[in-house]
Amino acid sequence: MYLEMALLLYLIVAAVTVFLRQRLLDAVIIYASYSVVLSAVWLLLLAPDLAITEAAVATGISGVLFFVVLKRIQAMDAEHSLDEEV
Amino acid sequence: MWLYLRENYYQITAMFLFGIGLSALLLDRNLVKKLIGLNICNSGIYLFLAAQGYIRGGAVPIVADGVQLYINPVPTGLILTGIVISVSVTAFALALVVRLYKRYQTLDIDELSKLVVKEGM
Amino acid sequence: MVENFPFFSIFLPIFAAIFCMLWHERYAWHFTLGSTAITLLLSLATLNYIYSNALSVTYLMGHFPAPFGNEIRFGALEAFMASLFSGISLLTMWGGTATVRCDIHPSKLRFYYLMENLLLAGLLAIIYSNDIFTTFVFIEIATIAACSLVSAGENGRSLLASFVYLAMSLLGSGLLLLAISILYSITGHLLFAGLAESIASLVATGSYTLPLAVLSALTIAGLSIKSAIFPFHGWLPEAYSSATTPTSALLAGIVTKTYLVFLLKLICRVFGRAYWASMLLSRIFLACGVMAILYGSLQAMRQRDLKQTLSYASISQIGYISVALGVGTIPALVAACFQMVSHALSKSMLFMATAGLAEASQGETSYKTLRGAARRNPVAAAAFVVGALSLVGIPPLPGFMAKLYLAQSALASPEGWLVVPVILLGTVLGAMYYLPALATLFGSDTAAWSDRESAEGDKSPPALLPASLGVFISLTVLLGFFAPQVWQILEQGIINLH
Amino acid sequence: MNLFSLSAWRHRLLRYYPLVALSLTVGITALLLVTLAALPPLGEVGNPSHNLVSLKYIEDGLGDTGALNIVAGMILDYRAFDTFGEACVLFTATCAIIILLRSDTPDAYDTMLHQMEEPHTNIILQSVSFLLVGIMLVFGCYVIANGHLSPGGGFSGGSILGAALILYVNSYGIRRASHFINFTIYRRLVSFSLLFYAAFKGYSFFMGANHLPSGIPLGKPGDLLSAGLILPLNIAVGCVVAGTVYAIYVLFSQGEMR
Repeated sequence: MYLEMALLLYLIVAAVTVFLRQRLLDAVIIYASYSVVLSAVWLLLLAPDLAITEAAVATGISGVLFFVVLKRIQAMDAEHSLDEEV
Repeated sequence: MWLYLRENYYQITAMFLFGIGLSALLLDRNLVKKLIGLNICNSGIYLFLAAQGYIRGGAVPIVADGVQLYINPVPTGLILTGIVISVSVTAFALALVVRLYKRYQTLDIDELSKLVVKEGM
Repeated sequence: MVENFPFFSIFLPIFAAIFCMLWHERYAWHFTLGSTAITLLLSLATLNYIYSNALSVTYLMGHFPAPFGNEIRFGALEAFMASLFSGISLLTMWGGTATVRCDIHPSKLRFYYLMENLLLAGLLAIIYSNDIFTTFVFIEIATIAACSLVSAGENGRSLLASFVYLAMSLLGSGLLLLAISILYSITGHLLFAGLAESIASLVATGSYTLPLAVLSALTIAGLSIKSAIFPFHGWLPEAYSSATTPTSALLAGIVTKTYLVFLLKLICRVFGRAYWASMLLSRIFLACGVMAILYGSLQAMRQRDLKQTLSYASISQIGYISVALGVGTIPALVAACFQMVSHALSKSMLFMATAGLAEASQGETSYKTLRGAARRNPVAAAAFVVGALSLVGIPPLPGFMAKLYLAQSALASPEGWLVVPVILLGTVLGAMYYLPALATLFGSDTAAWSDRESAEGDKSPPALLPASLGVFISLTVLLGFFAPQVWQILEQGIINLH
Repeated sequence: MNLFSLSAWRHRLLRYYPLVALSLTVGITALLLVTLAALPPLGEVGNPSHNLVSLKYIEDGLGDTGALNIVAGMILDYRAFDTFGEACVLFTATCAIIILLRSDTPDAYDTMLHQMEEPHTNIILQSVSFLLVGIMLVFGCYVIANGHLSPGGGFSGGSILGAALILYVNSYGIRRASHFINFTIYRRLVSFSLLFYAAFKGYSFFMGANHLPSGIPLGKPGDLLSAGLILPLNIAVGCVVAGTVYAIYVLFSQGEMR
């Protein structure tokens, strides 16, 4: 009972922190942790199909994609600073 | 009021997540934060749907002998579809964000709209 | 045998899309053309079979009957809308070949046609489906395909317009999904048949009144975001004016109408007309329609670009449809369908005519460069004139018939005092932004323009565009003359919709 | 979501936009919380959503579909049209990403990106992935194959396979990965599995609609090869998802799938 309360509280806290954090990398990391805790909540709701799908698909694909987009944006920044110097 | 809160804490969390995700989507100026807000908003809806399918004392919907009460399998099926949809839509939106950043070097939607209007002139 | 045709017409575009992905790029255009043409023939055959026997067929998708498995259901209205949408998709795709070939990167052309196939499949599945969650899934397909078509132009403006369009559409389908989950939690059904009876029993016993009101408000809000009804129309002008012209012809013609057909099915089949008329929502919907007519026309007058004018004009035309839906009686709903049909045809024709005119004046659609474009491309100018006159509401053309039917049905209902003056005002405002557009097209050629023309040589538009514009003109004129027959088809569709 | 054609009176509107949006969101959330009070409580057996529809899925699920996992039986047999739509959503999103990100004229920017991407021989990553990739592939196939017996299925198993491929690309570089999966192989894999999925699902829809027995044996519940069409469909969906995950990752990180 209190485990459920704790996990759900974490979900809300993570959602608000993602909204408040200025740095993108923090927001994306917190969103990935939000998604992992959500897949634990699906287990508490007796839906194992959802837990494995959320963990593999939601965290596995969209979480990784957010990181790749950030890496690509930093790569573009590096490429642009290269242009300015030349 | 207190009993109602103790009773349905899953649905209440779901509605709070929906509200937080919606406000992030509308208020935040960074495109990536908007998409994260959209994902949180969708997962709030799925949490509400899953809470509707949950039965106290029910078992996981895998047929096993000696089990009388299973939980409702329909919301689980709907949310499975929903999760894959929100992932594929987020991937497409991120592709748009990458192309926009490649062209305008900013993720802020106000600056983007100013740059687009200036480019149009 | 004919009852299987809608099932084929949903799966055929998907197969064509997969073949576009698989085979060489050259065949993508042929696969799309073939599959859309066959879908058109299938839909017309279904319409003929359904209308002559006046029935509404329920087709099981799988082995399990109504409340358990999926099913699609088609009556006269769905069959007519399906044939109209596949017809317009065929004409815009066939006519816009040249414009698309020069706007879009050649290696991406294959995926552009693939997206058009998937968009048509999604729209047909939304029209035919008899299950609320299946419609939600295919709404997502139509949304991604439409946003990808808008962003295929790959200039900065279309990318940002596509992102705004996608974000607002996802917000709309998020609200729709929330409404579906509340609906499921109080009724336990997902198919329209089960939903209708459980909602009727809930309304009769008066239980769950607040959730019912909230979920219908969420559904209406979600669908009006997606079909750009007044307060949520922000994405439409940018999306339509920045996309390639055949794409905006396709989107303006059929995508927004599909969500309104789905809303019509919800009103008639799930909520029931009596419950919908008693709700405060239909009054709000009517008010939004009135504001849309005025706001769209006023904004259209201020634009200096032809595609911007047409986009704002389609906001005001969608306003007419939501006014008719707001009134809610059977003649009003049939008038709404007729307005959808006439607007889909005329607006697609206007955008295709703009493509022709822009091609004759170096691809620019602003009023300055289009001055005197009528002489350079007479067929496109004729199509533009017919489309403009139809939407302004000149008697023999379908636009006038739509407004006439709307006025007649509104007079019979208590809101007549508000609707009829708004229609007249809308007609006047419509004239005030279409006539200047026509004036610039037929205006005098500026000297600078004519010699640039000779220097560049007369770039005659390829044969496909004038041919498709000719078909568009004949369809519009035919629709104007055969309006009573079309009215009977739609009326039979609406009556046996529930 | 501010409207961005910046005419004069729109500036005044934009200043109030955050206030309007925040009050709108707070209003909607408050309305929904009030609606929750009227909705059926959590976990009661008598809730309206636990009606004849869900009871039929639970009781006749094993008999009609032969799948022990009632949810897999429901999404791949009772409500198969939704899952077919879902596979099409995935296919649409991938093609939309290919339109946007696949740069076929590798201009200077992309070639520079490739040098940056080529992983210098990172011993730690390579040795870890040497162990992990095999196990992940086997686990992914297990999740797909047992979709109808235990939780899992095409989508989650496919994304586990995709994750294994991503780990391999990250540690051994795209040149070695493109030996066994490049754009042509990806295109054929996704197209053939989607064709297979559409053809078999279309067949069972067509048979069901015309009230003909589809003649697919359901097998003994609990066996690997039971539950009629569900296993081959799971495998097809697994291939689609694995290909899609790999393609999306490579298109995002390198913008080019050789």
